[in-house]
Amino acid sequence: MEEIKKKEEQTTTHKIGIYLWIWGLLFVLSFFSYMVDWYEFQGLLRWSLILFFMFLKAGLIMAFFMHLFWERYALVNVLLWPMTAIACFIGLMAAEGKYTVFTRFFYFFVGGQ
Amino acid sequence: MHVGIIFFLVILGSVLFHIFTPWYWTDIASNWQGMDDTITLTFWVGGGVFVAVCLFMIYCVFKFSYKEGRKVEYKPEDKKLERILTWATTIGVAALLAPGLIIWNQYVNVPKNALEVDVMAWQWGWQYRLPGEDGKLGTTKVVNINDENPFGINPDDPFGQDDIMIQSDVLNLKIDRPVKILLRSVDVLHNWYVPQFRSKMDAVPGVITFYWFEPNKVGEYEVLCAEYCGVGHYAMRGTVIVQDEQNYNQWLNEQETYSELVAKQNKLEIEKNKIVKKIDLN
Amino acid sequence: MSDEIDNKQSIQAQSSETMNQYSGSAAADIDYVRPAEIPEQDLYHGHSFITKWVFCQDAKVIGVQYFLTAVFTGVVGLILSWLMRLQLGFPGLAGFMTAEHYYQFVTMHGMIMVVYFLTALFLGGFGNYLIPLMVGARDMVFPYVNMISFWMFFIAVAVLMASFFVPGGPTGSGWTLYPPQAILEGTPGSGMGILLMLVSLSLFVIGFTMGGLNYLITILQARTRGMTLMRMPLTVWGIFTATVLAMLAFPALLVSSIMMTLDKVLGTSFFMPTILKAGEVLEYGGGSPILFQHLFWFFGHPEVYIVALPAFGIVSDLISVHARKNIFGYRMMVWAIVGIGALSFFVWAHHMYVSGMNPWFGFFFATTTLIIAVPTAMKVYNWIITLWRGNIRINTVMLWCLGFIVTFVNGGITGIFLGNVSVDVPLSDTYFVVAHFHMVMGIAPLMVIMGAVYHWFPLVAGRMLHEGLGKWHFWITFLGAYSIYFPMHYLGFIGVPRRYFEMYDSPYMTSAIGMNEFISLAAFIVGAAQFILIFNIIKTLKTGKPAGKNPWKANSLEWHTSTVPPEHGNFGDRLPVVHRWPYDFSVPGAKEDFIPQTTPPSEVVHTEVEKT
Amino acid sequence: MSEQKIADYEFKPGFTGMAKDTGSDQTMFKGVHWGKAMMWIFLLSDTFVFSCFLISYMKGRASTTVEWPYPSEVFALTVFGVSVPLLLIAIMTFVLITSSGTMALAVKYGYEKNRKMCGWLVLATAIGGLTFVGMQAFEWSKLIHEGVRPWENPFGAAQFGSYFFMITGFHGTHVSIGVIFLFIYAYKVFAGHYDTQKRGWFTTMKGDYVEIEILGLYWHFVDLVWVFIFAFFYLW
Ligand code: HEA
Ligand code: HEA
Ligand code: CUA
Ligand SMILES: [Cu+2]
Repeated sequence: MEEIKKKEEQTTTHKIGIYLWIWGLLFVLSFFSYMVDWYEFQGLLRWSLILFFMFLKAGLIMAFFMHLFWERYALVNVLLWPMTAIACFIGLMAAEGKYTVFTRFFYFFVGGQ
Repeated sequence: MHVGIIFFLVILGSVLFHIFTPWYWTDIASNWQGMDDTITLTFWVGGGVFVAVCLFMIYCVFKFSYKEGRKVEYKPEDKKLERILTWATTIGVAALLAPGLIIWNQYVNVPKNALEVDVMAWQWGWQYRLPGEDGKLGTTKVVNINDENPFGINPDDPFGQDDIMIQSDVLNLKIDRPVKILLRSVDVLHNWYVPQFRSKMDAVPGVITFYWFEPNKVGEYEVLCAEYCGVGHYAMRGTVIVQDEQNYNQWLNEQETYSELVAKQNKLEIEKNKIVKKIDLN
Repeated sequence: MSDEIDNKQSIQAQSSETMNQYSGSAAADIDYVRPAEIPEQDLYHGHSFITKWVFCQDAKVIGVQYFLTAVFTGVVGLILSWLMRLQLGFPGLAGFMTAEHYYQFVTMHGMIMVVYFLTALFLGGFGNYLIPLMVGARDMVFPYVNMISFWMFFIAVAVLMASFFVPGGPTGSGWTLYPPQAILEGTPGSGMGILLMLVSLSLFVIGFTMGGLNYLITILQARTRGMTLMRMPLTVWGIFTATVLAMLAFPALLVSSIMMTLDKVLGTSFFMPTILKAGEVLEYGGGSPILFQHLFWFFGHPEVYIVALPAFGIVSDLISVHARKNIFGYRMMVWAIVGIGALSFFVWAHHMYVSGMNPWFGFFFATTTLIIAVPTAMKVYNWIITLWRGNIRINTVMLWCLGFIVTFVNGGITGIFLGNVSVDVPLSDTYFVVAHFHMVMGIAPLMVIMGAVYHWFPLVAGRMLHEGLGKWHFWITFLGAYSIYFPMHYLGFIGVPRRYFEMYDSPYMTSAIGMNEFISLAAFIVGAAQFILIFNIIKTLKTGKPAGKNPWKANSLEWHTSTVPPEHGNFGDRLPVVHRWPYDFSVPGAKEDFIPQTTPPSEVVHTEVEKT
Repeated sequence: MSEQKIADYEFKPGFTGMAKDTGSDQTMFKGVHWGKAMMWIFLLSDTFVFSCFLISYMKGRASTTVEWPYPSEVFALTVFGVSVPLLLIAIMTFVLITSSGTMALAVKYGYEKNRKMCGWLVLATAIGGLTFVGMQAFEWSKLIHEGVRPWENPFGAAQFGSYFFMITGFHGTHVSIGVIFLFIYAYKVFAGHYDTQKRGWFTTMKGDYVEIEILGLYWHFVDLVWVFIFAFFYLW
């Protein structure tokens, strides 16, 4: 058979700067999300900020620390598409939770039709 | 050869069995005729496809069984045929789905004039509660349940006072009046199911579930528990009696309300205290 | 450990042809296949009995181990079903049968058959044996992990079986394990029984994850040269997709098991609302039983396809080989498998139409559920079109395939009844459902397993199973099983609920007594007929006709190994090179009616159709 | 995209590349080590585990009729007489992110075959992880001291305690397993197993710095999960 090439250096390394940047950004974002609590934002603003920082952080970790940004799309897609099932599950369970608490309040507390 | 014949007999037998079966659904006694109709429709479409597919297969077995040197078609794909089949199936499926969804829409939208019935399930039995004159059921809680308050009605809920309590597993219903069944359970899952009414829903502890139907045939029906609930599951039966207005009202008047029960109990209490006092005096 | 490592020998990569030969005139050479991009795999060869047969790292041995363990649990499940049928058909005949026992048997029967029998048999058994062979790998990519995977499964089975012997017996909560009843008194085995069940399931999940990673990476990253994804046999596609489903669905089972264990042991209230038992309020409150149902079915529905998809794949291969014709619409078949797999994560709550969940979900789930019928239908059409104008060998294997088509279509169509929300309302939790899933899961995949056993036994053991016995086995099983489950639908129509220990008094149920007796008799006969197979296997191992190489004249790689049965490392000293799909049967102009995947184009005389 | 080379295979970028990779023979993830592919798929499966936990938590929290405790207060620490909300959690987050950064650098130096740097960074990561576990233990004991139990909770809904202990416990287990492996791998790096391609304990595979990347994937995943737990448990 063909000679197996000695597996050459296939993976490139990246400049240290990019890691330090991301690292710094993660600290900053964590600080911001902590500030959301510190300043006691409430309601929609709080939740959207929390989610925003959360997804940003998660995205940075995945993309750069876990090198997903540099991986080939075949891998990226295999990893991300299944999340639609989770998204569907989340959406429906949120609706289910609301429905449950509605019936509970309605029949156990409010009552009278 | 004989292989094809046996398979053919199996299909033929299935069809004949379906036509001549003595086992089929009980006569319907509610407004859910639509469910039966959808089942019939599904039988026609689905059964037709089943028979067609199997007959085609049997034909192939007859026609193309092994012969040395037979010329075999080599055709990996036929885009057009596949497209036709996909669309035909999609249309068939959509035709089945549409009536199903329409009826489901009726199923989850309860008519305004429906009579609410509180069905309370426990291991292993049923009891029922009907709204009193105010037409409204009082709120309930499992923790309130005790001998004096068998339904766990919130004692301070004004709507609950005149609720009619039926501490037996026999429920009477008025003919042609929609009922909204409100199900609750004090322990595990149950399901209040009357085959003749076609409809069912689980009773889940911790929440209230509902469904509705309109009984339209006078008679006595058996209630089955249709959700596994422990060793007594198979024996958890009840009865529904559908009656005309007059008999129904008569039955209704014999039942006790919550406040009556409380009053009776208080009286008992007082009497008991008296006796106790007497004994004490002695 | 260290001397073991010294013993490890690596199979040397051969280089009879040099690389230059390829790269030089790549375009011109029609036999050209890219050079290998993955290095040769080092294999650990066992020497002692223990390393060769017990803690063995050869996927084929592991496959057989899985197979035998799964069949053992299957026989247990079968015996349990006999006991159940005895009670249902002839109540009171078995004196020891109480309601407690009955429910324990139902539960263990269901769980064993679905998880420990079918899942383990298809993925652990057939997966391990066939994947490396079919994709042209020397072994699974992580043989050691693979070995652990089997032993985890073995321990899981041991724990499960142990629950028969603990005080209170095994759990009797139904295989769906719904709380609150699963962990409350009033349900048999609500003490140790349910705990052992949950532990066993968790072990199963962990063990399966190890195996599943192996299957996936082997298929994705360790194929031989020339083996593209679209040249894999459908068997591999089926097992692959099922494994993906398992990797994504079992987490929900694991999570629900953990949460239920905590509810039971620590008294948390994940699934437990306020509960009144015997006049006393238990120390639970605020939980939601419906949450468990969602988690369970988020696992449970993909699970039923986990047992269906490998069957789809395998039956495609069997039909194609024995009809001597290429599988019709290969691409469509692959897309259908993948599509069914993907969709199966969006339909779970069709098991919960009448569970008291948010009623508006009904619309969503009915629609998604019925959509699944379309890709499934395409598969059915393609199977029968494959038969069309083929050259069908009516042997035992083909018989099982035909039986599969009949039972699967029947069961699938009753699935359409159930999927259509409002039709499910009267039928849910009745024997109609029981009939549906036995037809589509109990019988149809079982037919495929049997077909696969007759088909691949010559490969595993080197001898042909006896055809006559096989035909008897088939006809009794097929006709018997069909007459068990076809009439059973009508019990559901009259409204007989499932999980009823006794039907007695109700008028429309007494009319069913005759049918129940008939069904039970059929079940005894069908069960007993399985011993024909076991007898056949034993007899064949002793005196069977030697199979020789490739007795079915199949194309796929497993039949083109250096030895039959294949040895450790599968392909001798050279991995095969693949030049075509595995379905080149009866190619016009070709000398024989099959062209193995390894035959290079230059060796095929003129063919009209060039298909990869 | 990393510039890789595979004999006679042309890498294409983006979705065209994906189609080509998928349709090619031998491997679908071109140039991805078996172990790394396996870790990715495992993490995908593990994501589903944590998702199911968090979804259950969402459903449980949404449907309880009892007041949910205000995490900001429950998790406050009193330093010098001032009650600082979420202080401990903030420090834990800080520690975990720090260890994530060191891990990322360890992977980088691993690929550069810089044995010393790689080893020290893995060790630093391990110590960071250990600190995190220690602080979590402290947090648990504090809550238990205040009367929070899996089955009850003095501040409100009982489910709070159940979900809290279960989810942080499961995450903590992941961290602890990670820490054990980090120590082992630190030893292996220092001992030069990856330079000499020494075979692993349980496998027949040759040692390779890619194992550091695989471990790194796991460790970053643990960090990733913490991001979600932090958002949903402590801030929400
Ligand atoms: C291998 C296992 C398997 C498979 C493949 C299926 C396939 C299907 N199942 Fe089944 N099912 C189970 C195993 C399986 N099921 C089990 C175990 C249970 C019970 C669990 C329990 O409660 O204990 C269950 C229960 C169950 C329910 C819940 C019933 C209830 O409890 O109330 C429903 C409801 O939607 C359902 C639907 C379907 C549908 C729509 C399909 C479809 O995928 C079927 C698609 C196939 C076809 C449709 C046939 C081929 C198509 C054609 C020939 C084309 C023409 C057809 C038309 C135009 C209609 N199943
Ligand atoms: C794959 C799944 C599977 C299989 C094969 C079977 C097989 C059988 N099942 Fe079962 N069954 C379930 C899955 C299965 N079942 C499930 C999930 C439930 C629901 C449980 C619950 O409600 O909780 C159930 C419930 C159930 C009930 C309902 C009980 C009730 O609701 O009260 C009944 C009643 O008749 C029944 C009967 C039978 C019978 C008679 C057989 C068999 O006798 C049919 C014939 C048997 C075979 C054809 C052979 C089996 C194979 C082997 C022994 C291995 C040999 C193989 C080799 C050597 C290769 N089953
Ligand atoms: Cu109550 Cu079953
Ligand atoms: Cu399903």
